[in-house]
Amino acid sequence: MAKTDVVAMILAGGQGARLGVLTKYIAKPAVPFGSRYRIIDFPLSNCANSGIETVGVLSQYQPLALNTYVGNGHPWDLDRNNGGAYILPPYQRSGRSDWYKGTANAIYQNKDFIDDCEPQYVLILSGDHIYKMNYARMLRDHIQSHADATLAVLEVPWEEAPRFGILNTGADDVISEFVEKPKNPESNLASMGVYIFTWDVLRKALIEDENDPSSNNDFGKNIVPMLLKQGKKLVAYRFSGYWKDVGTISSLWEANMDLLDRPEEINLMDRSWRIYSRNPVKPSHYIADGAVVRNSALTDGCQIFGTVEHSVLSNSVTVERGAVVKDSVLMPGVTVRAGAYLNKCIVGFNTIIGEGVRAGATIEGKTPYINGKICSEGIVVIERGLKISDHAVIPANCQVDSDLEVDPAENVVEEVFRVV
Amino acid sequence: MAKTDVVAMILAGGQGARLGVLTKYIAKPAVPFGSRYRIIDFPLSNCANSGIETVGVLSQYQPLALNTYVGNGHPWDLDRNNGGAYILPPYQRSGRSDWYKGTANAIYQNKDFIDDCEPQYVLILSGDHIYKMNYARMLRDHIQSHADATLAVLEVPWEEAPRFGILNTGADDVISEFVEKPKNPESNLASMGVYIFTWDVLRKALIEDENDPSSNNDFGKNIVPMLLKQGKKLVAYRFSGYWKDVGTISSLWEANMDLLDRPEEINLMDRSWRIYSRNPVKPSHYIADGAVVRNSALTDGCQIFGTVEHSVLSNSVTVERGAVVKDSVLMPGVTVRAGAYLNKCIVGFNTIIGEGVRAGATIEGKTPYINGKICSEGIVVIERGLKISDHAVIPANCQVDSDLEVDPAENVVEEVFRVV
Amino acid sequence: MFIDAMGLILADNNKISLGELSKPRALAAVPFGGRYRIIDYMLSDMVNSGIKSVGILTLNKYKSLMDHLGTGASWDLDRKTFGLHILPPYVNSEATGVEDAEELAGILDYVRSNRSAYAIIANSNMILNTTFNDFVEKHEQSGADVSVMYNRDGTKYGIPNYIFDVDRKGYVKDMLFNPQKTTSNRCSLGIIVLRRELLLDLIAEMIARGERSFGVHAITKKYDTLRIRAHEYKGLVLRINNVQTYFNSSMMLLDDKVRADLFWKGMPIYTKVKDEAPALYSDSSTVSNSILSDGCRIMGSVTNSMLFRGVTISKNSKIHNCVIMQDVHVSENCELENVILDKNSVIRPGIKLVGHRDFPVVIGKGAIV
Amino acid sequence: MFIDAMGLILADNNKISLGELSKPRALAAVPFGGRYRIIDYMLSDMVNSGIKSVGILTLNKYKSLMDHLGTGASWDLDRKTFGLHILPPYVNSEATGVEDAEELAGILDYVRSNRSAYAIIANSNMILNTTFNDFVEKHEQSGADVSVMYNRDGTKYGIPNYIFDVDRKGYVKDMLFNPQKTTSNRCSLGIIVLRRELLLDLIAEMIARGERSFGVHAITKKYDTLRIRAHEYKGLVLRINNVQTYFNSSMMLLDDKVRADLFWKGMPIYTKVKDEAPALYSDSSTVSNSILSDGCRIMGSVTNSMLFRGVTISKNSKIHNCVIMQDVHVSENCELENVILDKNSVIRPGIKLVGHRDFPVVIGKGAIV
Repeated sequence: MAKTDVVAMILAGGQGARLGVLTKYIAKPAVPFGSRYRIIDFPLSNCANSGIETVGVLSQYQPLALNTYVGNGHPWDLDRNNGGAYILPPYQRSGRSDWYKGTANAIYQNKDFIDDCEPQYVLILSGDHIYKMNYARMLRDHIQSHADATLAVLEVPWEEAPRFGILNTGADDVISEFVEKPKNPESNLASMGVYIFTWDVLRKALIEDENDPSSNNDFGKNIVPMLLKQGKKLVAYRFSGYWKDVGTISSLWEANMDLLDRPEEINLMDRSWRIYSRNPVKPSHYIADGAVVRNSALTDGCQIFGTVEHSVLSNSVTVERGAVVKDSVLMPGVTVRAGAYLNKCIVGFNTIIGEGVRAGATIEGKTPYINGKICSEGIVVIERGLKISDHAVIPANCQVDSDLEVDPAENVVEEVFRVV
Repeated sequence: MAKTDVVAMILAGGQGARLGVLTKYIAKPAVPFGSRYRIIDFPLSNCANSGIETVGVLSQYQPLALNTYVGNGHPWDLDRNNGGAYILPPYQRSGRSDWYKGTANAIYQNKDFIDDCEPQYVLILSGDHIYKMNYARMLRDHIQSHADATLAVLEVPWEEAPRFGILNTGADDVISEFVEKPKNPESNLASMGVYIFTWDVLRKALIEDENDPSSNNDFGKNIVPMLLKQGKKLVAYRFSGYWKDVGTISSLWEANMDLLDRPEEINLMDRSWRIYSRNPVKPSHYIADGAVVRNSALTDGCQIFGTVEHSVLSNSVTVERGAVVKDSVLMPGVTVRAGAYLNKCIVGFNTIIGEGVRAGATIEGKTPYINGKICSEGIVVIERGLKISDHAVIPANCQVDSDLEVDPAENVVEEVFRVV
Repeated sequence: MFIDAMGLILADNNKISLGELSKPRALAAVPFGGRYRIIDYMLSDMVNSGIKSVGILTLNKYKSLMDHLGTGASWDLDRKTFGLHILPPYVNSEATGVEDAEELAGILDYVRSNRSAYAIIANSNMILNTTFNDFVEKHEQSGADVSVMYNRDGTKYGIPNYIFDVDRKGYVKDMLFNPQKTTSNRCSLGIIVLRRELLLDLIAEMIARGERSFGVHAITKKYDTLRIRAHEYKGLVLRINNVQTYFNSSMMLLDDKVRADLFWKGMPIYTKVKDEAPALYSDSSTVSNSILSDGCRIMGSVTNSMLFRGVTISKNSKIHNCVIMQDVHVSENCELENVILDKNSVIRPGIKLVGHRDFPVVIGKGAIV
Repeated sequence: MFIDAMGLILADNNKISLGELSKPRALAAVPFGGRYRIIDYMLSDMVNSGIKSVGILTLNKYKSLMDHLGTGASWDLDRKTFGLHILPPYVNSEATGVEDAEELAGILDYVRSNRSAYAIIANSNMILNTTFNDFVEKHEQSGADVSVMYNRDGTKYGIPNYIFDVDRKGYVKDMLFNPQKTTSNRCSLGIIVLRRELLLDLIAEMIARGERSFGVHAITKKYDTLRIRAHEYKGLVLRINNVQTYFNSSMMLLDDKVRADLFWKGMPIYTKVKDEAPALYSDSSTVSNSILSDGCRIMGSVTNSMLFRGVTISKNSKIHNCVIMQDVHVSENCELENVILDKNSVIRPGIKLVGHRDFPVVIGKGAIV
């Protein structure tokens, strides 16, 4: 590996349990988003566009899809001979082996990897945020302010501040305090989970944190407060622009809808800051005679014979004649059979919605699939690789999970396919 | 990932404890070999030359060096968009997580990866054998003989047969029995640890084996006997040519010496079957006025001012004036200071042999470093990243391990460096 | 299993002009079918056959082609050994030290440096999705010197065409170029296979005879000295012989069956990755029977048309029976019918352009109308 | 931090001939220093400066160069955006639709398509290991239009040379080409930096004036209208002006200090990976004060020499003061002194060749002696 000024580490290890069946077989960062993308395309493309060429992806939970998706790194120009993208799983050392405990522990376990790159700075990123950001500018500010750590922050509406990790700052945006979800926030600067550390400072902190058995080994909860306590200089870097944590079903749905309702905010059309993705190698999409497509995003391989309104369709989605898809997010390879009606549905890879199925926020009824923990605002989530029985009815706030044991009469899953 | 006829899986997970300090920080397949190579270059290059483009590398123990060495797969032309080289570590699934148990379990845990490639055949390889082999020919025979599995075999001298897994065969080399290290061998056909399986046969066998709690989950011990018992057709594929398991210090040393004594056997000069490796990016080597280099293999970045006889030097080795290196294997970046004398030594990455050090098979003496378990035939093994004190004496069969607690008077380790 | 063959694609063809469309670029680099360029089809066919070494023979005007092909990564041909090579016409100027290039010597060098058993040589005006495994296998079994692919299109797609007469055993006994009348409807697809060693001999002979041009039909015309087997291809083939067939072939892709044969047989057609955003349809869009690509922004009406990547159709504009290439901007209140708009052209507000189905209006690359 | 610049390397130079060595290839493609070709040094300097976009400007004879550079992967320049581009002389024939190529328009297109702030332009006859970060930074601070690198070699390495006179502030006030007498020993290294926008203006002006050649010194000669800052480089530079300087420079690499400056400063010189076996020395080998490369098989005696990859020296042969390029085979009982053997040449048994230190014998590529 080549010596480099800065190494980016993307935390992609968590299961993302709040995304329910969407992360049953794949890690959260590999979940499709915005028609053409996976969530991890955003931090990876930001790195590529910022000129950062050594990127470690810390994976642990179901890394196969992520591993094959990132692959040789080519789509993000990260197939470098020196550097590039590295998948970093937990491993065994002489005499011991550990799974990653918290975010800080994941970095701690890979400190040899970072040391090998001999960086001055380390950029810590989350694998589940949608935003475009020039990390090179943030790094420039970090260097100029002689900070030990720089935390990207976003001004959030005051009323939302209690939902975030809030940074209280003094002159020159120097951070005085970090408060996790404050009831009475003193500031509306929310941490975005994007950190630049001077590596030797972080290195020491990680070792100290690791030796503290009471620590959760978490950046927000442990590392940042520890550095503040030690009097290190932590500076806030103000970011303005679109940013969204897509850790829940409702935020994932909202972020998809934002592409349609406020396309200028994330601005995927901006050719000076492209979001790269692994290409599905499908032909251009086709819209048939009699089809209606409005207010929607479509990509390669889609074939639309029915009606698609205010929806985001990933590649190779087929909507048959007479089917209606509204306010929905359909992942790659989904087929909506003739006469089906979907409203506010998120449908996983390759699932077939049977003929005449009625599913979504506007559908009323009682079924064992209703899951208020995962779903809200009426959104229906359907697992990948299913055939939903023809004419099934799936009311608001359902999560269709093939592992849920349901009475045959109430079962809407006709078949479970293997999905590649 | 693309559909492919055959997927190769390289078992690179073991610690390789019999290589002692050489595998303290790196997995066995990443150990340097033959001046320009690492052990894993041989199976990877064989795959590339056989036209196999999807290769999974099953790593578990200290995978970092292996991970960064394999990297984007470019040196082996395995930086493919569809396929290429994949590092496959153990991982967590929804609700469970396991380290690899045996060789068969490692493949079992990655059956999703293999399924995604939709192969008809799976090639199972070891990460610690030195040989050149055209797997395409073996596959052709496997297909033509309608075998369920084909095992590559080597005719070994009868007296050595009790050291190997021996296959008893009938007509057309159909295997009737597999005997691990037989005292009275009925055959001299030794299994090389190179298997081709028809994937659906192996898939079933792996699941069955996994459900057997008494199994060691090992190919040789469990899978092959199980298939024989089930009456499957297993065929031996006779290989002739150089083949060596380099799992011990003495076999590693011997295999290196074979390159000098019998270069025509492995024939690294053969341009129709190149062994690829990751290039160190160093200048051509330099041999100074007054130096003596005989009967040796050298590569880029070496600088020789002293005497090198019957030795294998990896890149960037410096041998200072008056130093003598005989019958030795020096790994990348080793420096032998003026007046030092090495005989039958294997020296790890970047270690500095101090001035006037005397080490090796011809040196007599008693020290706590003597380690008959790891070393034999007088070979001395020295850990990577050490400075050996000037004028230290290291007698035959020593393993210099910086973690060994020794009396200061007997300590030969002056300093421990970090090695990238 | 994959075949042991190298590929050679002739990127240009002196006998074919697509007017404005082939003026700024080689024939092989002309955009076709939404996301693709003409060469993508043949190149993908070769890659899907397992061919790992493809040489592209160029005449001139090949900057577009170089830009499109790049390192070959999009076709997984960015390989250490072999992979994709563009053979410029002057390639051998240094091999011989002679300033006036002899193309054939360059091709000879390239073919000689390969190790494959067979060579497949193809023109680039045929659009089809196939693998050559069956073609090569049948050729191998037959013992013929050369096999050439044809179908039963006869002369109906106009000139240029090469019509084969075959004997009872299926060997070529006559080849007619643009015949007025013919008793055979066997029309060459411009794709041949032969042993690489034989190809070397043929090129060496051509050089010795002072010939300077190289091509598929320069080989098939040797039917009196070589045993040339005619191999019928029964799948879909679109022929690009001129602007009319280009336009018609584009329109044929709107047919479900044609698209199914060309794109959905499981063998992907690869092309350069552009990393465009998804296509965005506004509230005011009306689209029917059309192919559209990533990066399009549709605010108007699009019917019976083919839109390449990054096309903008503004409000109140109507597009009917059009082929609109990459990054074209159609302003508000335009009406376009039977028009081909080349890359980067701009249609200003309120413009109306109407061509005839058989004589589409062609607007050149980068034009502002 | 890395600099925001693109690179342009001129692969050839009408004013420099290395005789037999540059006959079959561009100057930039001439092997130099064991594993390398001349261009590897400048290309690595650029890559080590963080430049991610390099255009190679060629005259003709650039097949060797294309083969050497491949996809650019060896320099990590096989990138999706930018990376390595070979600009053939005819590159713009399609941009203008005119058959007779205008090189400058092609260069203009290429430079325009880039986004870097600065452009570094370099000839390829200088061998040095540096980064351009300091050069660009000083240029930025100075406010000059152009900065040019020089050292104090004066005219001692022969022609071609460009000698600068500078004013008290360090700006070029005169430039002499191959002067007989000079008051200055500031000799151009043929490396300049300027804002990309300024380069675009300069090229556009050259086109407007009907000029057809482009080069570093075509820009530095504009010292009366541009503020051209002279930047002294104090590290090691080897100049390849002719066969004699080529041979001397090769021999200089046997000096420990020269090697230390060129190869061991921490900035690697990249080259095409060849995947040769390690060098093997037999029982009968005697080697001293020599550079040898992978794939060599040494059974004879080698002194004061430079051996490239894959060279075989058979038993009882003696090599002294020689430069022996890739894959040369020296048979038994030969004696060679002050000889340069180009690639693939074969010396038959018992041959004796002795040149003079100042007039080495040169055996051309592939020759059998």
